[in-house]
Amino acid sequence: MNELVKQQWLIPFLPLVAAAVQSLLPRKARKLSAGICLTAMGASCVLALRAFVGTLGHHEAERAVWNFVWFDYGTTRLQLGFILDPMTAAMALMVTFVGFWIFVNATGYMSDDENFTRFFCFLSLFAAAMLGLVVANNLLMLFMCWELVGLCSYLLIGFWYFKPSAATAMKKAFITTRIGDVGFFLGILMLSWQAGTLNLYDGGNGALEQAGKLAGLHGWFGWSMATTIAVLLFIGAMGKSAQFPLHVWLPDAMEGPTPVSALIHAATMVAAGVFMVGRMFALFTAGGSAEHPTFAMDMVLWVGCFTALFSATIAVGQFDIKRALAYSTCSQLGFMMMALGAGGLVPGQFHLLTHAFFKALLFLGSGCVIIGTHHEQDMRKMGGLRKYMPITFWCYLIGMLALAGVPPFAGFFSKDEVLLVTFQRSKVAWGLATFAAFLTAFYMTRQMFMVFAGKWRGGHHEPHEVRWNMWLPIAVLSVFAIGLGFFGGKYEHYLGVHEEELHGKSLVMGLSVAVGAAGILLGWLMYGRKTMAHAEEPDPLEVKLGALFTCLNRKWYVDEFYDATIIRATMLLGEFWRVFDNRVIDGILHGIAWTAWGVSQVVRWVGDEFVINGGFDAGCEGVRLTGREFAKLQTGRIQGYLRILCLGAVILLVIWYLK
Amino acid sequence: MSVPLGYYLMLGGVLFCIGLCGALTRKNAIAVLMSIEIMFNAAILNFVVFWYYLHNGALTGQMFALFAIAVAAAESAVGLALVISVYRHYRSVDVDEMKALKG
Amino acid sequence: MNIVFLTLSAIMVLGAVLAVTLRNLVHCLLALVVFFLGIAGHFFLLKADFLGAAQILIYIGAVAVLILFAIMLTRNISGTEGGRSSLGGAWWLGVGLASSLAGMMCVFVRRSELVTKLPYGATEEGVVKEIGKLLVTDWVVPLEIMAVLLTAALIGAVVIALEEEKKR
Amino acid sequence: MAVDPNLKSELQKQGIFVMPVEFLYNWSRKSSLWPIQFGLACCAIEMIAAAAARHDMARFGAEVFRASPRQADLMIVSGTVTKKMAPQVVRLYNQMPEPKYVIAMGACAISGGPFKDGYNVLKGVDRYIPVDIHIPGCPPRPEALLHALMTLQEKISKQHLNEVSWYDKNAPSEFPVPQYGAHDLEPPANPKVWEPPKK
Amino acid sequence: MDAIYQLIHDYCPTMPDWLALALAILLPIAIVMGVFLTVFALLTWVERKALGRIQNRRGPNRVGPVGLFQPIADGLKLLTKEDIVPNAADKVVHFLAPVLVVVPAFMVLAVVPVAKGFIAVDLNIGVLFALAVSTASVLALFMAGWASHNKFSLLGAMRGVAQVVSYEVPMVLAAVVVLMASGSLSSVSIVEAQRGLTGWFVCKPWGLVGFVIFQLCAMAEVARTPFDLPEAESEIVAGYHTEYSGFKFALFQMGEYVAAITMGGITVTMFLGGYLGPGCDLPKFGWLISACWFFAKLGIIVVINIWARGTWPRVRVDQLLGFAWKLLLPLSLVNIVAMAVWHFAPNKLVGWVESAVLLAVAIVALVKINAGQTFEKRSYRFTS
Amino acid sequence: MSATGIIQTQTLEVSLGPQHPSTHGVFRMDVVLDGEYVVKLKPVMGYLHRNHEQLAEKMTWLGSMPYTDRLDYFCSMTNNWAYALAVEKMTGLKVPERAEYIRVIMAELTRLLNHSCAIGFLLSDCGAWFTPVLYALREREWILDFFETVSGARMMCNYMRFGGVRVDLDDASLAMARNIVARWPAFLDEFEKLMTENEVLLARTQRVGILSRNLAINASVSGPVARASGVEYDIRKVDKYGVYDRFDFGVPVGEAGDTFDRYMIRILEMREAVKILEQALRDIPAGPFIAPEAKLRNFKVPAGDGYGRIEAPKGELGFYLVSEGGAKPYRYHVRPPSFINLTILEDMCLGQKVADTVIILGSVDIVLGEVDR
Repeated sequence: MNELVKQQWLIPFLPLVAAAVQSLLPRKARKLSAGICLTAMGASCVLALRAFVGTLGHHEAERAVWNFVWFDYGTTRLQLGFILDPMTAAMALMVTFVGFWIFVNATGYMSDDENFTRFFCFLSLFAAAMLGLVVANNLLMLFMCWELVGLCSYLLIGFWYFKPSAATAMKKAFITTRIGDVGFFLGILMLSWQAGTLNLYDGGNGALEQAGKLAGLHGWFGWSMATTIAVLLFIGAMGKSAQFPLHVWLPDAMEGPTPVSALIHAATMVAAGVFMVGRMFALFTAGGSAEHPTFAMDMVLWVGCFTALFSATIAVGQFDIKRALAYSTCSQLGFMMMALGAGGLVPGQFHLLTHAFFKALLFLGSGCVIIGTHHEQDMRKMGGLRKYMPITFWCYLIGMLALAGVPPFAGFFSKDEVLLVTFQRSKVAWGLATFAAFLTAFYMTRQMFMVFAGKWRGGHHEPHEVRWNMWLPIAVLSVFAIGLGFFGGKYEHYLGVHEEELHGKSLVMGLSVAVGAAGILLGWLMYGRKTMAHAEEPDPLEVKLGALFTCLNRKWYVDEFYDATIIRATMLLGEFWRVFDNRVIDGILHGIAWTAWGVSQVVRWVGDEFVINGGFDAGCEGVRLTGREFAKLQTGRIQGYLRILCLGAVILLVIWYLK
Repeated sequence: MSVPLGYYLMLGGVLFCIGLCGALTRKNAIAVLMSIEIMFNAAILNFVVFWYYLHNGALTGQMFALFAIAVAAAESAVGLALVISVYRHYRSVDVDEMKALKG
Repeated sequence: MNIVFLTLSAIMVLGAVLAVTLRNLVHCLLALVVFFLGIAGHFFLLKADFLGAAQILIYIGAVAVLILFAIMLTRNISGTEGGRSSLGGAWWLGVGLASSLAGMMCVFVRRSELVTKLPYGATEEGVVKEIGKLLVTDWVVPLEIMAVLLTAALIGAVVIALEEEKKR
Repeated sequence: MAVDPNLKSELQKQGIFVMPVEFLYNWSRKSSLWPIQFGLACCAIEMIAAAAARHDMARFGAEVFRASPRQADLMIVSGTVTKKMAPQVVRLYNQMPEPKYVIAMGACAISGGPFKDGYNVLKGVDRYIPVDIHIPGCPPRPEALLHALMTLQEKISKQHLNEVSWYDKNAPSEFPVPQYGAHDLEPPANPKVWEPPKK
Repeated sequence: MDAIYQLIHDYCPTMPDWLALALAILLPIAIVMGVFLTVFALLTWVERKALGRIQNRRGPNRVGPVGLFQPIADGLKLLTKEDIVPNAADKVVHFLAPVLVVVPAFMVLAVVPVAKGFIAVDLNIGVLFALAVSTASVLALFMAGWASHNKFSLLGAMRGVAQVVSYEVPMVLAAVVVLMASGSLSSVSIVEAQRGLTGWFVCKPWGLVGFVIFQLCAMAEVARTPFDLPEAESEIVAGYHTEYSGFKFALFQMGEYVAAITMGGITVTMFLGGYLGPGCDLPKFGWLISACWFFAKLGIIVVINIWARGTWPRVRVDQLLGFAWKLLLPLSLVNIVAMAVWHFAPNKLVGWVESAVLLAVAIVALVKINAGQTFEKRSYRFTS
Repeated sequence: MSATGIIQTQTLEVSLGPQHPSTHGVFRMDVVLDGEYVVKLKPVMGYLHRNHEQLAEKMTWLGSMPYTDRLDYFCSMTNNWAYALAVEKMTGLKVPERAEYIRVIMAELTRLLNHSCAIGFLLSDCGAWFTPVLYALREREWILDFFETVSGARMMCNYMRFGGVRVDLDDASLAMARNIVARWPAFLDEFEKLMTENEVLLARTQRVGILSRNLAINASVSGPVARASGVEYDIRKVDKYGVYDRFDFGVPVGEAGDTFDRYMIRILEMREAVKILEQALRDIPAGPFIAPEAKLRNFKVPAGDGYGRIEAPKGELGFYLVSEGGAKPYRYHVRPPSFINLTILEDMCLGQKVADTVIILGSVDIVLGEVDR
């Protein structure tokens, strides 16, 4: 394991090289480009698998780190490092594996895009950044990769930048996550200041190993220093993992190509936040206990809980197939956060893993659907695809069941654990989450029926099954969506966290199964019994809920709210300053000028015109001449500047000499 | 070799200033570039001199000189490409005439 | 004082002065080559053989030729600057500034305690090998960056020089 | 410096040899006559034939045909010199470094040959440049050229350092290049090298 | 150098130290220069004779026994020829150029180990020095062309500069292989690294390819046919030395030939085992035998040069540069990889096979890529 | 705009010739170069204007015969023949069969001689350091020996007469000719081994100096140059003058019309010429070698005009003669193939490199005596 960690850098490096090579390839080299990316990703996957296998034999929460000096100036040295522990290994394996299949899918999805190589370049870079983030043993490197992930998401969301909506979405994603990053960066700075290092683990000197010490220091608002830093870091995670209120970018990110959505929503970007919280878990818990958790933990819990429920409700009211999935992602991320906030590192991380598989499956499936239906995204205009796209249907069904938490699919186990651990902490949160789980089952059922059941509502173009390179990935992923849940118990063991026996296991499990069943049943009742006949028909739910449905459909008007408050306020502030500048400052200046003019008038009128005027004229002339002379310095001629530079040097030397 | 360090430093300084003088006075952009090469070389000479006199044992001075030579090569390549490009705009390589910011 | 040092230095200074004063650009270039050779000679004197060879290879073999091509491409073949003066407007200012700077530098060198410093025992053998080893161990990152820089400069130079063609 | 034969023999008696220097000088010139690669007309082909396998001028060290007049010693005027070409021929001759020799090859080069009546044909190249060897024939056989070459070598080996023209300050180093005048080439001939035959 | 110094000291103890030192420095240089000047003179004769053979002629045979004194006659004649400096020429540069052509050619000689233990200066950067100094000839070439103020000269000079600069790159890359194999830049160490029955680098796949590349580049570098574009007679009269006469021209010729010889010497040193050969280690006459070996190998290289000159037409300038950049450069890069493969191979045989296969594939691929656009098979119809 | 399209540079005006190693005599090309590329080419002729036509108008009919030798000084035999043909047409002289055979033998030997030297010079222009020329000249000597045996002169044979030839061929000279013909294929094989299989030569000549078929026809280019461009035009086949209709031979025609084709066409024509020679030397009949009614003195040509043309090695060589019935021609005009072929030089050279112009000129195969007359 100590040897393996020295090769961790290869995992992000290979996709990075692939990206670099891509950037030099001509546009026409599509096959070559895809081949390079897939090879690099596959090789990374193999390496990750090796690292994973290397961590398997160890039963303790063992980690190997490898730090090195990046560069040092004076007494400060900046270190970077790589880590290999079970969490990293599992995460890296997931990212590379899911990423690989997303890449495969993308070769099909993007097959007729003219910027194919550019797309794969960005995709590779994205994967590289995410992998770098995963293997980093250093907040600095983590932050660099974190920002790189943000940049790549920006590039990829706006891949079709010629669409105005995509251009807007890319900016939105970038700016929104940037808001979170401010917090994150502040947290890093404070950590660096307080702990003196940014290494996470460094043989007892790492930042996380000093968490206990940090918990003893005083921070802001009466929190301990550890909590303060944790809260700041969590703000970053909120941005990246799309937690309320910074969730608004995620659904808009659907403007990117579907493989990008899959990558963002399953394997990489949103996972980064959850992963980071998991990684910094020691800092979040430091100073608290099971009975009296820290503020940071509470914050994570409640933000997660609220996001889970809030997004789930929105997802119910969406018609765009990808948008519904996007809100579902938001909701699931809320689940993960909630689990972490409840102190359940293992359930949170485990749900992250299982979710990655089935959400990637669902997104790629939706991509297949979109391709199969000739770039149609509105679920109302689909229907009956089961006949036309049987493979996609079955895979999608597996994904849907996994997300809905139906046993024995992967989602059931992980979600069950999430609920269980939440149950320990707060019955209220648990209740809300259970309701969110019910909604999850409901909207997924709704989606299934709208898309696959009934008959084709999309018009003349008959849908068709997609090519093998698109359905193969979802088929592979669906295998994992079925089977991964059984490793839940093992995963806990593998992560090396021994949690005490939890009570209420059977109640929670039973209830969650029941809730899931109820959701599916309700979905069937509303959408399955009588499928939509044509696209213009109103949604059954809309009939029932009326205005509330519109509200859900418009995402609880959050965007509008932001427009009305923050953006408006910013605009107003800008306008205010403009007016202030125009009126007040200019007014003062004008006033001075007018006053001076007036005074001068008086003086001229009153005083001796010749004496004063003569002197004044001379002064003015002097100023004008000086100005003209100095203006000559600003000639645009480099040599002139160089001369002045040189003159300055000579003068400085003379001064020094005389001193 | 019994030349004290000071002479080398003075030599380097004088050479640098000759180059500087050229860079300040020549009108021809290529001549300016050549003058800059002289300045570069004077600096590189100082690297080696300091290595030889002060840091014997470690090769940092030589390494630096090596890298500086490489950078200078790159610099002259780009610089001359710029000169050629500018020449196409103005049909002249007179630096005094290159004062407009747009081509 | 060493005769070799003095001779070399005199040649170099002469070369440098000629390089910045001669009117014919090709003559300037040839003077510059003399200057480069002088620098290489100094490198040999200072027991930096490898650098000396590199200096000849890069500066005379590459940079001088590059300048040559630039001269050829930018003016009439003969390389003269026509009837006008080769010096810019305020040439006296430049000369004055540069010479005063040189004077100040010499004064400061004289004042410092380095002025009489003599070299440590010089290492001669195995320096090349050592440089080679250092380049791929301790200095590998700068080396790589240098490689990237050179590539970028190459591509950049080509792009800049080709720029015009694209517009047409 | 003129060394008269008496003084020379006197010196030789005392053990001082002037001869070898002159001998070496002449020997080197005669064994290394590099012709200028320059053909005018029919005779040029025979000149090439003389350099070719059967005749092989190379045996005399004279196969190094130089394209640049600056590096040649021998000009073989091989063929008709027209009035358009005459200035170039003279110019080429002027461009050759001393000591230089001229072989006028063929009837045309000597006198205009069969084309003597043509309005555009120069009646002999020796009107403008000093010719060392004339080869008659139309065209001369390669053997004739070889013979001319050997004759030239003999001539060279008889030259004396104190008599050769190229160390003579007064001897012309450049011959006037004829220009087209109103009717004909101006001047019609170079009086230094040619005088019109007395009628 | 030390040995000679010791020798002088032993035989003539009264000689002042500085004189002995000066002698010790100058003697090897003088000997090497003398030897190579003789070789140069011989080479011109050999070339004319060999060209004659190739062309069914006899070649010079009137001057001295079998024409052996021909070079002397040529030299004397050129020495006594008038020296013409054109009016329009740049006098100083015009004068300096031929000198500068000869100087680097001779400077390279300093690092060629002619015999066992006999080298003018055993620099520890020997090969790099040789390559660096030989570049300097570019400038001389350009100076000659530019100073003559003749369009043909200028064209020739520009061609020469472009050619030498282009061929410098694959040449250095081809030399890198040898440096990798011997782990040294010193020419003596390189020779010593080639001991053994198949120790010559040319006997290895990468060495063979490197040898061919280096040889081609060396021919281009010294502008020998088929790469003699800077002085292409049929196109630009005499190229950069069109305006040179007399002894300056002789200097150009000398520079060219000496450069050819020294380049051959470097080739021999780097790839053909230098002075190594059976008997070169004998205690008494080892140095003589080794010198014979060296010159024998050099002779082969020189004959190859002449042979190429007698039979090949000249390539065109774009083909010339294309050949360097499109074929030699990639090939030399592959060659470096092949050398690395060889180096890291578990045993000799595997290394042999691997690098040979790699190079064979590269050569075939490169030739295919480059030749596809050049040659085509033609057929002609006959009408009757 | 530069021809290279990369970096715009100053153009360079270079005058190739009149003394230049590769202009095949005294010919001058004013070339404007952009770097190495030719952007403008102006041929300047007249450096060998020897007043041939003017002199002939002052000369008796037969008196011009030696002058025709000096037109294309490689091919005196064919020049003689073309002139004789024109006069024979005007006078209606009947040439005996043996004389026709002798003429064919001489003409085809001349073709061998000319083509081998032309190719040799072409390759020498490529920079092959004279080796191919000297190989060609080595073989040429054999033919010249034969000519000398027959006519008394190596180059300027002055062999044909109106109505026949001057001297008969005896058995010894016929054996000599057979010998030459027998060894020629071997020489060609050797030559091709040296040249056609040479990659540098292929690279230098293929796709260089392409002459399109249309331009070739429009510029009335003839001979191997036209045939290399795909023009199936050979006067031996078209006019069937002499006894050419009795021989079995093909006329090689190329496709691409580039320098390589012009080279190969000459090689193939030599092989065909060898075939003709073998047939002619085999079938040569006995009989008079000159028409009995032909007289050498007081030769007069009836008033009128006539045009005689043959397929000279370089192309269509024609003599247009006008007679007033006197002892001298009233008008004497030569249609020289070299001159006409030279007119397309600029079209072939533009955009090529300066090194290419040299070999393009070489591949056109001109002789200045014929160009300038």
